[in-house]
Amino acid sequence: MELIGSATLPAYQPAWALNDLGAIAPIVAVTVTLLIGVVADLVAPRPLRGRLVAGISTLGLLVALGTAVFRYLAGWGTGPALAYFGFATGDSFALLFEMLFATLGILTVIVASSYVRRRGFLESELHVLTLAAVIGMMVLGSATSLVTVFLGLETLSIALYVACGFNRRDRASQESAAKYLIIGGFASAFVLYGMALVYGATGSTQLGVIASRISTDNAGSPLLLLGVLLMGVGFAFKVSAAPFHMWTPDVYQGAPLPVTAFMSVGTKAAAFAMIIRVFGYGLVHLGPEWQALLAFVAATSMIVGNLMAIVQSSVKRLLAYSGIAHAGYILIGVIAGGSTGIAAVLFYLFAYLFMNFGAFAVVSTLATRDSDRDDFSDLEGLAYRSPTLGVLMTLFMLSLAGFPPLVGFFGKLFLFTAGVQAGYTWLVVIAVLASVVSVYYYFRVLVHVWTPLPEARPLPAGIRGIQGTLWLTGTFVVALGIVAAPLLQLGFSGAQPLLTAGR
Amino acid sequence: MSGILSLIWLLPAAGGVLCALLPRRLTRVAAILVAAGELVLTLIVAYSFDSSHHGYQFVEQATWVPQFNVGYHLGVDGLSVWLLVLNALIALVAVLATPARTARLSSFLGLMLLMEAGMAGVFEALDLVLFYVFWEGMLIPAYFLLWLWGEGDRPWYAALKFVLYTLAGSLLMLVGVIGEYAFSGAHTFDIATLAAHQPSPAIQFGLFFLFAIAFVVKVPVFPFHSWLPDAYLAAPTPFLLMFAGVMGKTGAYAMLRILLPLNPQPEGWWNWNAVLPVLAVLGIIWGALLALAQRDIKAVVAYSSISHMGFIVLGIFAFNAQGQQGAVLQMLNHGIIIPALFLLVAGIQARTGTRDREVLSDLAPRMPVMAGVFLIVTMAALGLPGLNSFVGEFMTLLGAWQFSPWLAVAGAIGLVLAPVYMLRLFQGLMYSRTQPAHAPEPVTKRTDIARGELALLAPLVALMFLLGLYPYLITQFLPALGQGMQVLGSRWS
Amino acid sequence: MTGQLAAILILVLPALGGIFLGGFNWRGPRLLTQLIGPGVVWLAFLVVLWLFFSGTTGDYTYWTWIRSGGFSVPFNLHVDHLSVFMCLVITGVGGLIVTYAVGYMDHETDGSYARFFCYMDVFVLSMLLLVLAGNVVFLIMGWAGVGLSSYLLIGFYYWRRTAVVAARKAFVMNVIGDVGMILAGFVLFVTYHQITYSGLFGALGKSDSWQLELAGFLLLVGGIAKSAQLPLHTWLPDAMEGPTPVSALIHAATMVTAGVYLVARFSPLYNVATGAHASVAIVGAVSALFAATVALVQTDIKRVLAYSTMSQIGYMFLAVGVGAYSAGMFHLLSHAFFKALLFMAAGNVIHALADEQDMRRYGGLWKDMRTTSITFLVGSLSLAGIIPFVGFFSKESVLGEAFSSGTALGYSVWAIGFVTAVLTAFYTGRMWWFAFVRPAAPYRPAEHPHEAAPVMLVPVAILAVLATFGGALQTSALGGWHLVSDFLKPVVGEAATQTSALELAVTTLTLLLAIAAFLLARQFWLTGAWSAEGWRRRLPAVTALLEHKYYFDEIYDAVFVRGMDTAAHDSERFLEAPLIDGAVRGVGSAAESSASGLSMTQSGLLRSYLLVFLGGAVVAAALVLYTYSRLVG
Amino acid sequence: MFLAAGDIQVGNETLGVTGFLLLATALFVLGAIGVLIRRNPLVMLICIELMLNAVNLTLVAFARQLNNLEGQLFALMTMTVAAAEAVVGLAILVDIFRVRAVDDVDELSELRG
Amino acid sequence: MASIVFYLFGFLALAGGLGVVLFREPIKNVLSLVLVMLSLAVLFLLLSAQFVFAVQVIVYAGAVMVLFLFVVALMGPIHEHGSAWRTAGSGILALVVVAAFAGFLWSMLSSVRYRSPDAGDQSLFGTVQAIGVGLFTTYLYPFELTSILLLVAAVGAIYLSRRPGDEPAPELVEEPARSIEDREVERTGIAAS
Repeated sequence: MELIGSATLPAYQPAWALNDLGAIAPIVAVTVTLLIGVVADLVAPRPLRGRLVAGISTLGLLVALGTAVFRYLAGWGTGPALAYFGFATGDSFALLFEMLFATLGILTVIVASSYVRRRGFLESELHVLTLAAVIGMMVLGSATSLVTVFLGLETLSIALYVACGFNRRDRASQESAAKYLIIGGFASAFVLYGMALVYGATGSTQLGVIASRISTDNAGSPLLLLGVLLMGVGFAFKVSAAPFHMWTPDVYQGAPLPVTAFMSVGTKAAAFAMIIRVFGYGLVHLGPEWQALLAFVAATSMIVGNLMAIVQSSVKRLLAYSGIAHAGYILIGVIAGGSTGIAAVLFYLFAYLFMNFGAFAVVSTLATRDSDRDDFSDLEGLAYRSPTLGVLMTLFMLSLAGFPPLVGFFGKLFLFTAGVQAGYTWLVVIAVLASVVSVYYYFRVLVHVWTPLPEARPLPAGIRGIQGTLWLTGTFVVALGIVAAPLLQLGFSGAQPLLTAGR
Repeated sequence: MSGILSLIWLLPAAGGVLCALLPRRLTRVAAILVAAGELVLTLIVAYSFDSSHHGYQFVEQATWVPQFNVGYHLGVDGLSVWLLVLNALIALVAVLATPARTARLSSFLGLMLLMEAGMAGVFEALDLVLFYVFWEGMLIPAYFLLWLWGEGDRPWYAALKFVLYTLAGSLLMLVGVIGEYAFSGAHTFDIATLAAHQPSPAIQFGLFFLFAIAFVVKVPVFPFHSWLPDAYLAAPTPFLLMFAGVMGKTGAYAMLRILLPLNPQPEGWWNWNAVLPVLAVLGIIWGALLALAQRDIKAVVAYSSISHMGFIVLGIFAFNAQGQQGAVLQMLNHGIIIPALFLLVAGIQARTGTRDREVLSDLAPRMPVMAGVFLIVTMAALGLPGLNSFVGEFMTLLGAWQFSPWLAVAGAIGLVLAPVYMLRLFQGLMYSRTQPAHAPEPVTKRTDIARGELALLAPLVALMFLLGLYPYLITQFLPALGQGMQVLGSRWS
Repeated sequence: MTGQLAAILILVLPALGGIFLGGFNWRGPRLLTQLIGPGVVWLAFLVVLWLFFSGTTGDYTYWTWIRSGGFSVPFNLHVDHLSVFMCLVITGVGGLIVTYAVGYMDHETDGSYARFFCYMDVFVLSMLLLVLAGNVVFLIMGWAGVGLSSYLLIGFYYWRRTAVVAARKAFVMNVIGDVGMILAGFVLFVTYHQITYSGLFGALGKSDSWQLELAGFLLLVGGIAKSAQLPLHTWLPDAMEGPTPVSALIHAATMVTAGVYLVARFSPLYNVATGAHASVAIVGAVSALFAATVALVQTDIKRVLAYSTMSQIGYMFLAVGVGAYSAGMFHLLSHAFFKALLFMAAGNVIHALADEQDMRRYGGLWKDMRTTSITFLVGSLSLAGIIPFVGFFSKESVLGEAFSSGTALGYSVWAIGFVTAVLTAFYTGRMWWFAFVRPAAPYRPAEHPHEAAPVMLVPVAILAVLATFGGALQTSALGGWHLVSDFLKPVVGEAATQTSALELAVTTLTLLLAIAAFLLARQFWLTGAWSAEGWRRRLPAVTALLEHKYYFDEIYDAVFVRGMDTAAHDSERFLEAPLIDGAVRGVGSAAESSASGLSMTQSGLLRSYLLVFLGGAVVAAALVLYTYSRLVG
Repeated sequence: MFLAAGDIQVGNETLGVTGFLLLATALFVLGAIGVLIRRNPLVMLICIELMLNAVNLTLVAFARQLNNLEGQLFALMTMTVAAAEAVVGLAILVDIFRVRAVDDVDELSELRG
Repeated sequence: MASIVFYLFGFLALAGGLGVVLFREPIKNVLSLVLVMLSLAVLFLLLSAQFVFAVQVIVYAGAVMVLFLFVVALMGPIHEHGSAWRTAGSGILALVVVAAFAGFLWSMLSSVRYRSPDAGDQSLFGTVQAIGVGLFTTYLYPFELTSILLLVAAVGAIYLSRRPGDEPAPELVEEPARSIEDREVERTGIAAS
């Protein structure tokens, strides 16, 4: 599937369709679900709409998840698995990310369904936007061309711009959307400009071709350096790494809670998929340059994120800063690269999915009609109001802080191991020292959760529905820590397709 | 017998979870049963331990994370077997010492058992990652116990200070752990394998620092001790027994198990092996000096603990059999004495409502038996020959003397200061400050030590005598410890 | 009975007694206490007698105490003539004193009574362990054990602040000695890789070395602390806060002489380490003189006796320091007799006079307490070294051997000893005339003090007999028997038994001067022919110096006690809080303040975010370019 | 006729592509400056459109220089994206505007810290 | 001729760009942007991109900018006041940063080494035919993605432009039955204390 120049354009052969559709099957599944959802939203009677769309979304995401798992297990992801003239792939790296996003989508739909009902929002639109964002993420995960990368990125972003402003009664939500929109558009322009320059330098948008062309001729072209710089800046923005992080706390805080939860995990994971594909695969021969850039970004993120988190009093905002710090940790794995580094990143992203989403999900149970109730004072005595939630929140916080034997610890262990092996010990040392700071604020959350209450306060009703979800994430946080090897093996298999091509 | 080591950490871990779920009236019995079962298990291990066999016994080995060669590798040798027993014993005492009226008793006991599990794991683990898992695993219950059940104005501060301080160390150790994996060339976390693949001295210099910082904070070694007074003062007594009695030993244990075998030649800009013994000696003197200045009796004991831990570290860094075996003895001794002291302090506080030395006096006539027990424990604590602490101090100093006589002499100053602060404490509490002409009337009110408390102290006191008169019981399990280290020690000058 | 069994039995008996008395929580019936307390000591005495008469010697190992690398310490007991000799003194004199205490402590409550005998038994146990121990480690254990019992017994009247403080002082000073012993043990082990006596003395060799000297000095530190020699003597006078039988047993007859035993025990070492050996003699001589001068002005009868004890032990040190081990041991024995006698007789007086110890409030005792007075006189004459009492023979053998050693050291210590002897007779005389013979003082606490009970009188009487005739054991100064030195010969070697005419003359001179001094005291203190007050006024500086015991206590208090307190508090105030803890807190607050500073940048203003974004891009650009240029070259 | 790699032939004239690139850069930077200094969120959005246009020029110029159609196709995609972004962006701004008249983006600073 | 066109429209584009940045009234900004777009369209033509030219003029400059105009009209006349930056310091900082960034871009781009062009027939380059074939063969996947993108944008825009107050009232959920939590409270007596 060599790239086609302007002169010789082969006709698309229908026989390829099955293969191509198969390669992006999870995306297709979610897209179909999205379409059904939109239609159902239009036709179903009003009181049923929300639940119906939620059900459809869950089902569709489950199908997507199943498809991805099936394809992975069938071994169809082991090769390059390119589709659509090399614009997409169904390789194991993509499949793993699709699994992650499908899972994230399911969790989000469940949590959001309960949340919007308590807050009195329209429901079906939120699910539709979630689905759209999931599509964008999956596209990013499976993109092998700069064009698809950009389109995935924009699909994801546009869906989230709207989702952030979903609470239209709330000035904070609006502010969040506006800020995200403007700064996101600004960053998109940078990414796009970088892509254009890389295209100019290599004559292709396809990552595999770019990689091989760079290796043969113009590795040091100023165009490529500029491309790395501009894309790197944009990518760093997307993973909310400092100093391109400043939107994160404001947007996270203003957005409705399930959106924040979804975004905190999903955007980050999708952006890392993108970084690894573009930098770790397409521009692998410019390693030193982008590694220097990302190392700077990683160090700044870990320091700034962790330091600023300690003065926060809103859980959402705190988790936003913690997310900045975590982006720094994960970047260590990206910088380290190789199978170890990429596997560690994949592992950590899954870990982050469960622990960070879980934390948000616990907080989401507190939401009432008038607000998200995400302030520390709202958490006061949570553990006595509901021991279940208290214990789960403790687990998530400990895992985020990197305490063994929870999954967060092993994630860090693998990332740091990759980093040290790649010679970035200084970065790892910064990471661990910053982690010490992080423990301070995670424990501050726990202090509030476990501070005895002067009087019993009941929890808002109607959170039964998501208790199962919470238990599930909690179980994963523990189980994937104690039995870390299988997930890590997934990570290694995901790294496999990126190592061979382009060299 | 295979599997018994897993059982040793699993039993309290599972028991802890169970206790946390049980209703209040059942939880105490359950916890006692678990702790007692644990003690029996460890005693079985100690009993069937083959002292003629060098190397690890009861080994359990399985792959854990094969991609990074992380193994689930457990085993005990003479170094760890008695520490396991100590852990189980002190845990049992601590569980028994937990008053039934404790708030949220189920959670308290559950966390205590979890902490016991963590410490048991630390003493068993032979894989660096596994070790680290247990190492941090014991920290979390400790944090909650210290914070939620702590005494004083701001237990949260003490708890947080303790956790952050120790974490700063142990996270750096994590880098060290990874460094061992990456730089030793062995690409494994297995301690025994790593000991056979030592990286160059320059790398050891760095790795040593990373490991040492974790251990010196945990022990703690001067000047990394400032979390200790806060934490000990805030700690609730049953927790404090384990906290002071066992947890500090994990740091010293790790020095012997990991720090020295893996990085015996940490030479870069300077030689770390020469730095630590000096800090140890400074700690001996510093702890003793500050113990003199305290008004709070708990603080006196806390600072005395710093002084005592200095002997342990000094012995370890003497690089010879006497020093290191003495250090092991001293770990056990301190693990017996300090819980006893804190039990007594708690008993006094419970009866008088204060811990202020300036206020307390004349207790001996009111509680003669407690005075007697306190005296024995005091004597043990100040290193009276014939009681257990003397053995450890003698051996560590003997080791240190061979390493560098000046260090031993300086350390011996601690021996002189110990009676000063311990006797001031004891006499100040027990005796009068005035000079009446006649003996005080015996107090008839039942203020003396309770039968239950005495039962808790009795085994500890018995051990003080036993280990003082027959320390070979312990050291016969350690014939190899410290042998062949002289080469390293002689570098120091 | 084998030696192995006998040796351990000697230890087990008092141990059982102590455990029994202590284990009853001091609640046993008084009769039981009375039987067991002294009983176990007498039983031990019987066993020792068996050892003595059967002539059993040997080195008996019981169990391995520790083995660590090359360091192997058994629990072994070393039974030879020296240890049997000491055991005889300890259990014999000890038995008498413990029996005496049955009466003396009679007015205590049941609890205190049992406690007292428990402590006494523990002391006897420790002391026996000290002398029987077959290696340095167990020597140290016994050494510390007697320190502990001494501490307990000095502080026996725990409601008295002074007693408590005195006990602590004694303990801490003894620990300094212990540390010296421990370090000595280190030196010996590291040099010779031996820790048992038998192994060690076999390995010593015949040539001196710095290690030997160092070990000798360090051992001497232990001996000095325990035997209250300069400069670690200040605890002994304070130790008189304890009950009088304690003073008799521990602070006169047995424990304080442990230093002498130590030097004798390590005679193979000191015979080689000449420097350390000489310092033993010098310390002894100086201490003897020092204590005798202080004793001149003390008014508390027990303190006078305490300083005299220190002085007499100085003699013993002097003796063993010049190599006259058996003379030293003989003086130890004789001192045990007469000093225990003096203490117990003084105890009778104190008991009768409502615990009054100030001699200025005594007087008229010769009239009221005839028996006690006679015994006290016997003790006094013995202490003063007047023939034919035991003190004369032992002191003369000490001085004689020092004189006849013929070295400069020998002559100089003899000279000091000679002066001390005269002073001794003088202050002894002062006690006698001033406290006993003088008419009753106006403020004497008891109008009609009555004589002590038989249980207190009988042991005193026995000791009086021993003090009178004990000299017969070793009258070598007059060319008679030398049983003691014969007995000890296997351990400490041959003693000089020949007596030259010059030596005889010197001895006679000493004796005459002593008698003169004793009588001179009468002029001062009884007849008032020469007023003591006059001298006091004429030499105020000297008097003050002596009355303040050369200001040792004051200096120690200022330098060590208060110095340490200041150091402790200053360390906390100026180092621990601001620096060591402050650094930690500083890191915390630095993080917090930098966080609040950083959060100012998070102003909520979108355009500043964008600016930071672009600034970050510029930095990133610089980094990328830098990396690239470095790669290209 | 010889053509350097960076030149294109238009009619019978030769043009340097660099000129197009530099023009695009200038427009991009102008757009960035606009986003930085303007306060009206709507104008900021317009400036972002300007930046995207600059990129389009780059893409098309490279397509011509490389004789490779992909650049033009990419540019078309970009236009679509820009349009979608504009639609959503305007919707968000209008939504805000309904609640309060925001003519200064600095008023959107309730979330901070 | 071609270079004259390039310079002329290049200049117009720059002028429009300046207008976008500098005019204080949004309406003028929009119109300036239209100027830029049209100028660029001409340049596209110069670069043999006929189809892109058409789309730029019709869709972009036409439809999208009309949308902007509507919104500007909706918002009414707004005039920005005061200087752009509140403090001189931050203004200077902004200037420095932008200058540095621009300088960086400029210096890199003025020394570009170009890749040699692909071989191929130039006669079809940029025609509707070529573009059409490209879009429906190689660019099929991206093309479909744009459709999803537009759908999402539509859904989002529709949601945001609904009348506020359409939302349902929050469900009145029943008070939870006695749960484990309550029992815990009773058992530990935290509520009481």
